[in-house]
Amino acid sequence: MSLAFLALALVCVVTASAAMISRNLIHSALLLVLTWIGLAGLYLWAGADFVGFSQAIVYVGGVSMVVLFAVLLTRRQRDEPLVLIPEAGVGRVVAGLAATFWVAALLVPAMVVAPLVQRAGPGPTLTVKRIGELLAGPHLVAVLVVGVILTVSLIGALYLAAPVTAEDQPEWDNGGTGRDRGNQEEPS
Amino acid sequence: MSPLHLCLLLSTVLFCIGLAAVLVRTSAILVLLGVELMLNAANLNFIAFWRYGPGGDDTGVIFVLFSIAVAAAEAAVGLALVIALHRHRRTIALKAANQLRG
Amino acid sequence: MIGKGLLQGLAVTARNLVGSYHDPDRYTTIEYPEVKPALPEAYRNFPFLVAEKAEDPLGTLRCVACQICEKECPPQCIYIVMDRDEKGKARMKPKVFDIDTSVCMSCQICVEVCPFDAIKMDQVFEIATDERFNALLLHRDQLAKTNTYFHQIHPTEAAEVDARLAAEKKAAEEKAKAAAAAKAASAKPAPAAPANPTPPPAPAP
Amino acid sequence: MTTTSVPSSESWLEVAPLQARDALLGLLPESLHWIASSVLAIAVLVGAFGLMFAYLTLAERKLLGRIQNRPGPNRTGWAGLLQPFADAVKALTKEDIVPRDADKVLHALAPVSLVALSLIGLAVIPFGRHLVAIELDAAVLYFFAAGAATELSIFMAGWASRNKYSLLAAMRALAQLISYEVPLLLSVVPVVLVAGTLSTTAIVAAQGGWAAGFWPHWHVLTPWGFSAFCLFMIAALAESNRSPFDLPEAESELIAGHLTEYSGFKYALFFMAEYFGMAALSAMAVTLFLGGWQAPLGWLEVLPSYVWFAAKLLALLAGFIWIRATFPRLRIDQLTRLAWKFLVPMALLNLANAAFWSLTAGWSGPLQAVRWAVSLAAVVVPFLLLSRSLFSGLGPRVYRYAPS
Amino acid sequence: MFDANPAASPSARVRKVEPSSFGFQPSSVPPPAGGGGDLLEISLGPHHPSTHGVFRMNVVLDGETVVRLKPVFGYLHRNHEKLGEGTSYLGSMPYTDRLDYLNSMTNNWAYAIAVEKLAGLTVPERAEYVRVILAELTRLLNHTCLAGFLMQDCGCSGTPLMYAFRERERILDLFESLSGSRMMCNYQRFGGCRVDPTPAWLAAVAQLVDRYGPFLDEFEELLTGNEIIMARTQGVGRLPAALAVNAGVTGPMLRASGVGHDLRKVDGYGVYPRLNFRVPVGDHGDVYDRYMVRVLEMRESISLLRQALAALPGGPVLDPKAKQRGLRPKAGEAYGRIEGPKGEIGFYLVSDGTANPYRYRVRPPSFVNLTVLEDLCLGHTVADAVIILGSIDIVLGEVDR
Repeated sequence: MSLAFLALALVCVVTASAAMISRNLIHSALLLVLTWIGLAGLYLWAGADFVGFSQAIVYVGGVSMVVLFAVLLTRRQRDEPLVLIPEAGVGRVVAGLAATFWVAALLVPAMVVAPLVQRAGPGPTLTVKRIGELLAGPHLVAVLVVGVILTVSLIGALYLAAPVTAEDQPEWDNGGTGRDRGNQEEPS
Repeated sequence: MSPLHLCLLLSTVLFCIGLAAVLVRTSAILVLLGVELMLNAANLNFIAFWRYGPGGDDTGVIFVLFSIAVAAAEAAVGLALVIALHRHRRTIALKAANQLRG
Repeated sequence: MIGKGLLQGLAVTARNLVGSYHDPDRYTTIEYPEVKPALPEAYRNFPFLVAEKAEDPLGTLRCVACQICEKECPPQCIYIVMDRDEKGKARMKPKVFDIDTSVCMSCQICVEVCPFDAIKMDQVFEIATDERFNALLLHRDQLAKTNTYFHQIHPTEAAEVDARLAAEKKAAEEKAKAAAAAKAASAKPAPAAPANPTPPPAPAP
Repeated sequence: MTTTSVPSSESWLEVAPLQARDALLGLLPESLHWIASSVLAIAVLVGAFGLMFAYLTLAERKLLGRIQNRPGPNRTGWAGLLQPFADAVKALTKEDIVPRDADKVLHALAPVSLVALSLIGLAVIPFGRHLVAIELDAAVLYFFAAGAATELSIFMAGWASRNKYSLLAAMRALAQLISYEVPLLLSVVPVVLVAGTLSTTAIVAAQGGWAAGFWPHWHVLTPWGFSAFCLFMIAALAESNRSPFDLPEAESELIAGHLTEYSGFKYALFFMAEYFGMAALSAMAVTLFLGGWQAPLGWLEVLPSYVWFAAKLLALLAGFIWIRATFPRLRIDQLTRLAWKFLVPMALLNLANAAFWSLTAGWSGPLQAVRWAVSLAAVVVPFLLLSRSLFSGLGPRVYRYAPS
Repeated sequence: MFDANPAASPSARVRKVEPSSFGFQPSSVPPPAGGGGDLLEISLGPHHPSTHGVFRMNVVLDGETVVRLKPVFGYLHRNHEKLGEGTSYLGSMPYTDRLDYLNSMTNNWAYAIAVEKLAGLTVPERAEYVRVILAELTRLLNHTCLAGFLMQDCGCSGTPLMYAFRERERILDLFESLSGSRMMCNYQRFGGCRVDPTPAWLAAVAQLVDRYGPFLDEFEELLTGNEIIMARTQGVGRLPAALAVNAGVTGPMLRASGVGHDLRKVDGYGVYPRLNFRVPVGDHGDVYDRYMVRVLEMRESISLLRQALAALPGGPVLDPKAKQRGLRPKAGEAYGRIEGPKGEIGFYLVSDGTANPYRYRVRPPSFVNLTVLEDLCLGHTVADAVIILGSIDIVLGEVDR
């Protein structure tokens, strides 16, 4: 196999596992960004330029920002040095890993046994014009649906994340969970 | 071990890392990152099959494009939920998000 | 049209950019060490003591150590000690005349209040020294400069001062001559009248 | 440099860089050729743009000085020519202070990644007829993928220096970058729509030729093209934190923004990244709108193509400096409102305008005038409406005098 | 982007936080009412690049908006008034240059008027006209400098400031060739001026005045119409007329809020009643109005200078009978004030017949105008607070004395 593929694969696996193990949320987010860059490299290696670059723009440009903003907004105190996370109990770790290995045990032999039709030689060439024609042609409906999904999710995310102002504060939710009063005047 | 098998193996490894993270970790954000990783592993499969498969058909690539777009939307909504959760419960540990009320 | 103000602003800066190459009004920098600034005649910096003759500046100082400038100087940066001969009689000359230029704010009040035009404002502004205290305390010998130097730096003012002094001297001489004539007249009818005291020495020429 | 064969018809000046490259590669064995050519391309790019960065800082200080009626640096070397090297030595010799509880890795990684990301965008820009580092099919997408990642570096800089103000400033810088990423990309889409391709060399080729002998086919000379060019430049100003939008380092607020905890060479790296980003965005603007290396007039083709590209690039950079000398700074809320309420709507309408333009390509004679009129109206009318709503309540005032 | 309609003005949106009393210790400040959210407390200055000299603002921010602002100054206090009691009347004159070190001529004139009132001295005609010429030149200089500094706070990288300083240098050259020093002129005396201006000097003033009109046109072309400046300054730091009058604000800042009070018209000191000029008044009282009122005042000063130069009579420039050195005014008190470029600058002197004043009090316009800083900044962002401070036009020499 080509050296490039092995290098990229190594990068992806190492950074992904480091991201998932790391205790500092910011470090894990940034390491995951490295994984996404590795994956974009893999797509370029496979010859799908357009996908590689769109992966770079969407994930490294956009999603990483959303993740980092989310991490910063959910810190408990203002200047918590390390965004530490309470460690999971041993039982949970063992159960999780067991389930994962069980799934892996299912997938890998299936993959090995499957009669895959291989095509040797250089991969298919993919031009932007070809993608354009496909998107505008048979997949036009899918493009519009994805557009709607994106808009809906954007508005939904905004509504969920925006701080709830006083007036639409439901009366029954004044439980003592130290709920942030938002901008409401403190009844002195 | 043909190149296709190697690609599938790599995506399986990534998928399992994501799954392990989802199952083990207690922070909501890390679970979302795990899910994100699993989605990326799936995309890698599509591209692998497009590259080494019988070929002549590019729907795999198109599917990956849509999958990236939807995954971005999903990440945005997921993290909005996490922020809303944080505002309610003052913490993003998954333990706190087990009641349906609130 | 919304962008109009912004475009006008750009036009002004462009005009200044081009103007700075040909219009002297739009290129006002003087590269100091190489090009000395043209100081106006009235420019004043630290004071100096006016001496009549160049060969013996300390001897022919106009200053009579009357200490008016020492009292009037707002930041009190002048220090004068009268020169007394062995019998203790004042010799109307400053033995010590120090100006602490680190305190002096060159406000020329001393020049204004000096009745003898003995202290004038200098135009030397490159007086930086590496040594903080003593070098900035100017003594009598560093302060004394000749009247001709005064003419060089403040020609009109020096001319006025000289004219006034000459007029005063002439007036003093006439008074002295008139007094002498009057004395002579009074001396003739009453030779026994006591000789009136010689007029007080004319103020330093 | 692309490995295409060298047509012999053009003037030898045009072909000189390629012949030099082939001569150099000739020294190496055949197997190393593709490595050597890419290394050579990288070396030339980094060298050329590094030198241009050095003299861009000098040009900026000299132009700014001349605009403010003063000479600008002229003490180091003849007329200040050695000033950039003096600055470099100063930056290198300055002590590099890293806050004690800063995140050492991220703190060092931020400036390096910023410079790297600003530079890799230059790989797809055609500097001359044959001078393009990589001939990519989706070149424009590659350029903006590299640009999008710079936000990460700024976040790292802000977060790693563990300082309340630099984190706040990093947040503001990110808000600005993200809200100007959208109009930047949207203003490029019309060009891709009309040129029909994402490849930069094809876009430049599409702008070749002259209508009626003197009117070049550049995109900027069409109504939608000029509007897209202005939107692109405004967004580019914001992306590279230049004058009306240089909020992060606004000295009147949080002192040096996310650069507060940097000193020495890392601080110089940030500036280098800013200038590279500015140069890369200007180079992309030249490629997309000003006809890349196309000569403005037919008989001017005698000058090699890369000279024309350099001339246009330097003109745009001079524009950056000119704007920095003239305009004050916008507030953070005005800045984001300008992006979302003015630039994004204008860019979307411009997209429709470009679609109309490309559909009516066939019109000729009187219809051509109608086409121009409609396209012009589609730019001017939204501009007036949007700017009026943007500027409600503001405007010059009339002053009265007290009754004496 | 720039909705400047008063209804939604920023201060309306902020939660009402009572302005702090002076016993305010920043670190121990309890979060204001309606707590919640994390308040960020930053201190702008004393060596912050945008404060005009050594001045510090303790700002408590809720997110972006200023919730509480306490000015802290006194870093440049030189005990000016106690010194005044120790030195003779003439000895204090050079110290008045150091009060508002941008406008030494008007400081001198205010002090001279106070002493003339105290000692009952008369001033010859020519001296009155020379004083008006110098005061109006100082007004030009001060307002040009202000415009330059204000635009520097708005973010222009130095261009308007350099143009302003280029013109200021020309005026300072005039002062230097007349009084001997650019900024520390020490030129006025009790009963007139120290040096009689020469015809050559007067010609130079006439030439400067003729060139100043075109410079102002170019300066306004660069700034007044600029949309970004309008966006940054219109509707920011709005000072209602009632608050201005109650706080004792004077000068262009008061006139920008709509109150047409100008001492040159009210007191009619010097020869101002004989010269006709208008007093520009703004209606909104925001930063843009303060800038525009000063620019219009500069145009009035140009016409005033022309009239004064034309009507300049001959005769002595100093009342010969007036004693400068040993001046001992009879016991009593006097308050002399003039319309300085920054507002009403006044000197209150109490004499007990000796050579030194018993009480020597300065009424500094910058200090009094500064008291409304917090009311102007509430509800604005830090960037606006910096601009509002710039528009009040303070000089720390005068604020701290």
